[in-house]
Amino acid sequence: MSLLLDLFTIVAVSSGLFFFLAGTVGFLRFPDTLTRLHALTKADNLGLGLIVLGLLPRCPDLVSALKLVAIWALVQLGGATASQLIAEFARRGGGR
Amino acid sequence: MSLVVDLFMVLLILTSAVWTVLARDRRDAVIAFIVLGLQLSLVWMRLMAVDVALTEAAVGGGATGLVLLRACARLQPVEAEGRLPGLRAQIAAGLLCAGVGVALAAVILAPAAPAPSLAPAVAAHMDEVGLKNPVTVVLLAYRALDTLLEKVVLVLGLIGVWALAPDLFWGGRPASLRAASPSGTLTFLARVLPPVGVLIGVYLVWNGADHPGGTFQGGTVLAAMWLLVMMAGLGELPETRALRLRRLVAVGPALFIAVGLAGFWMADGFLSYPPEYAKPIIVAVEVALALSIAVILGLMVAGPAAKEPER
Amino acid sequence: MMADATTPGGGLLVLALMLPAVGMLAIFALGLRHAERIAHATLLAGLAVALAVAVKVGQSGQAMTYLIGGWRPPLGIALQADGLSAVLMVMTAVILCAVGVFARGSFSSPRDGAETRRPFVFWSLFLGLWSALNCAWLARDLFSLFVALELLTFSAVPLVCLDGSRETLRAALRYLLFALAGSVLYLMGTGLIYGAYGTMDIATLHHLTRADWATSLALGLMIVGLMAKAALFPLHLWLPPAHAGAPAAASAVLSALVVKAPFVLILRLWFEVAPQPASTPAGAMLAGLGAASILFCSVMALRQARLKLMIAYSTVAQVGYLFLVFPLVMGSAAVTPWESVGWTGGVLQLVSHAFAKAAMFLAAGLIAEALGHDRIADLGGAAKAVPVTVAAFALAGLSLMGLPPAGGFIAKLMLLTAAVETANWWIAATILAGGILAATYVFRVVGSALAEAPEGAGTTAIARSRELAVLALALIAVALGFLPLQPFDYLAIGRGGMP
Amino acid sequence: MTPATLYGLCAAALVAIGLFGLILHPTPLRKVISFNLIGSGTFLFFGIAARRGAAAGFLGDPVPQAMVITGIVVAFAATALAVALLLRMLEAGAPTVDGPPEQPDDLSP
Repeated sequence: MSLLLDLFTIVAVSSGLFFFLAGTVGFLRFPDTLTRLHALTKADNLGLGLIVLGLLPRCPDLVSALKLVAIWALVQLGGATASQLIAEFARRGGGR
Repeated sequence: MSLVVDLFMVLLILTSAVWTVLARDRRDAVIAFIVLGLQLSLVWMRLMAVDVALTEAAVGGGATGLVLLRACARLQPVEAEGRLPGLRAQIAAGLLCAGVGVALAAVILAPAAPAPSLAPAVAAHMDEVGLKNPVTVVLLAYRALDTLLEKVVLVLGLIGVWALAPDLFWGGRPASLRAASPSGTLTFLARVLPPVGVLIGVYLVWNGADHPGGTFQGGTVLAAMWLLVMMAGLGELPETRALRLRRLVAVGPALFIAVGLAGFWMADGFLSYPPEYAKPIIVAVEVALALSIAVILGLMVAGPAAKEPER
Repeated sequence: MMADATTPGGGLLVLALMLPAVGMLAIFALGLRHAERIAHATLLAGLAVALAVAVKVGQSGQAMTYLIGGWRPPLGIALQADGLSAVLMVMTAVILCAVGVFARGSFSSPRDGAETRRPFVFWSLFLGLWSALNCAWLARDLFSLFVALELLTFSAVPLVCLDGSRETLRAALRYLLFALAGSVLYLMGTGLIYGAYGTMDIATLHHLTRADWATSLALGLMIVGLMAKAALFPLHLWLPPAHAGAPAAASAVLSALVVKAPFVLILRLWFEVAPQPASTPAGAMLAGLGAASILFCSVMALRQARLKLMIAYSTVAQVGYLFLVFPLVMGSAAVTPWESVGWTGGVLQLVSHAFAKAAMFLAAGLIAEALGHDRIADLGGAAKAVPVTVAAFALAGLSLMGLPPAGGFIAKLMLLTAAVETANWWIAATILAGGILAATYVFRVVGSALAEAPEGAGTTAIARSRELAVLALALIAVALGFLPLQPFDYLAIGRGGMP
Repeated sequence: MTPATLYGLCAAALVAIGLFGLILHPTPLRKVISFNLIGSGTFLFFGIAARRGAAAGFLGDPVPQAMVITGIVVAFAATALAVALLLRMLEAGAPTVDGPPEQPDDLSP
């Protein structure tokens, strides 16, 4: 059982890291603001989600599990809003 | 293995630092500085100083970054970017700074053995205070005087910022924080986030007695929520002459001093706490301080009065 | 002396620190018309506390100690008033009281009850400054002293640009940048000290410090940072515009008191923290920079057209004298530094300059108010318009030149004696040259003020109480000259345990 | 080499880089940012001392950690004051008649 959980954690966290990596590469390589944002937010939200998912079975109690989920939800909210704002700014012709 | 991660971290930090200094555009420099602040808070985690990591992220990167970004926005149309002076001056200054850096590095490489520490002394007296977070014990018991005086520094700093208002505007509202064209997204965030943020801020203060967290970290989160509401245009900053605002600023330091002086009668003297009530007293002081810090940080970001007071 | 336990009456030290802070908070929270009244009540109470501390220290012949929260250093923080601190506290309280009387004219709240910017900012920062100074005199912990320096910076800088003109804002910004650079260097030094010795307590460090180069680097960083704050040549550039731009009441406090705090800290680092005997070349270097301050800035003072700028340059020159003490004390044959003539002379120079310079700046402020300008060349008629003020200026000038019977005379004579005793001839020559230069720039002003008023120049009447406050400061500066010409036992109180 | 030593060297480099900016940058805002860099390096020195002083069951000496928290807050207040000051200076407009000649933003001595 614990071996299975360990395996689950390893797989989930590694794939989370992969998405972070992909998002970063996209951020660096994509040509304009909107596509960069796309790369960042999509990959990071998924990446963080997978890492949180992978860590959940390791939580000692329910409260810390809830905290982890809350962190994920907050980052979702923050990331989504920030990228919306940046996109609006970019569309209005600001930035470089 | 872990040292490789640290080495990578150091490289990232030095890149941000060099970029902060050398960037042509001042906004690039500020963004590099904010990135540096976040990287440094990771370093503080690596150094096992969670309280400092939280403070660095909230105050060092967050609040300072916000002040600098606002400055950029207001400087952009007015002031030209400065250029670094010529190569010869750069080389001379570079040599001087490198010398200082090498001397400091040499001190780091030859540490005192065994490393001196007050940790055992801190641990020996923790029971007398009754809290479990050693950093909070140092801040509010052993070195409470520093913490108290630093609150006075914050109030003086706020007076200093306010003092820059033109005479005509004294007592009026600071310049509006509202974004030039408030977007629906920001308004949405400003409606959804503050309840959560306030909860987190209160949690950080409450938790600070026994676990990492405390007045600054919590107070900064509260300030951030306040500022967010202002930026989205959901509220206006109060007039700087408003007595309610003034009292919110003063309540933390005033309560701290009052508790300190009460120690003359109730305990062993200034800033000592009666052992059986130490924890509730300290938590009460922390709550008041967090409130004051939140208001002071928000007002410092907002700047001096920029409108005539309303009649 | 180790701070082992709180001594009787030690609570007074806490009051000295906290009273002004409470007054500042009260002004902030109550607002409206109360600012001036709260400040004056605080001034009276604070003066009483300072005098009580000085009397108690004198009576017991021992330093007063207070352990904050009952925590013993190195874990906790100790406040301690030795002879030197007690003298500095009384000096601060007396000068601030005189400035408080003076400032009633310029920073009164209007009668209609609305709060206005200048009185509010002036009185609240004035009290903040007092807390900061008392903290600098009393704290015995390197990090608490850092906080004291920051308190000082935050209260002093906004006072510089109280009138809001672009030049004073520029001066204030430059002052702030210098002060912050100084603070961060000081803090870096304390960080290295903690890394090496695991404590910030000065009395504990006194027995621990080793003569290795890491300690030297730490102390060097701290002293360079403090030099920038004390405006020692060549880090003095910020001072003249800042002190000249501030309103007279603020200039007096800045020049008389604020620049002295970093110097006193250097004194403590040098004699109480640094491994003894301290390095001779470093002492000679500090004295060399002091001598450069004296000569260069006295000449600069001579060349100024505006009275307040001249006085500000004179401050840099007079602070330079303080830095002469390091080689004089180290080379002396006295058993301990505190028993040497050089040490007493240095402290006396600090105190007498504080009174004289406060009097001079306030006098300059009154002259400017009476005549409507402060151009030295056009001061004619000042002696008729404000005779008491011009007399006070001249008396204070006596002290700066080092002419008998003023306090500055005794101070400079002691420094001169110590220089001859330790065969530092170049220091003796500098002291004499500085005196001649000071005489020249003071007489230039007095001569101009005694001249006839130009045709049609109007004058504004000045309240007599303000003139008398200035005169009182100048008279104290002179009266210090009647102290006995020998190492002064009071200043050595509390140093029993020091080698 | 321990992580603490490595980050100590990093702190020394941060101080050097910040000092370079503080000395050379002509505009006040960049000087303020550089001051913050030096400050960050300085705080790290305290952090190194804390980490090396781990004892009595603590992973770091809490005393210097508490000092850093105080220091960070003071540095923020200093930054806010400096920024308010430089913005006000730019708004204050032209200098008065007998002021010194205009030098737009040069504060270096």
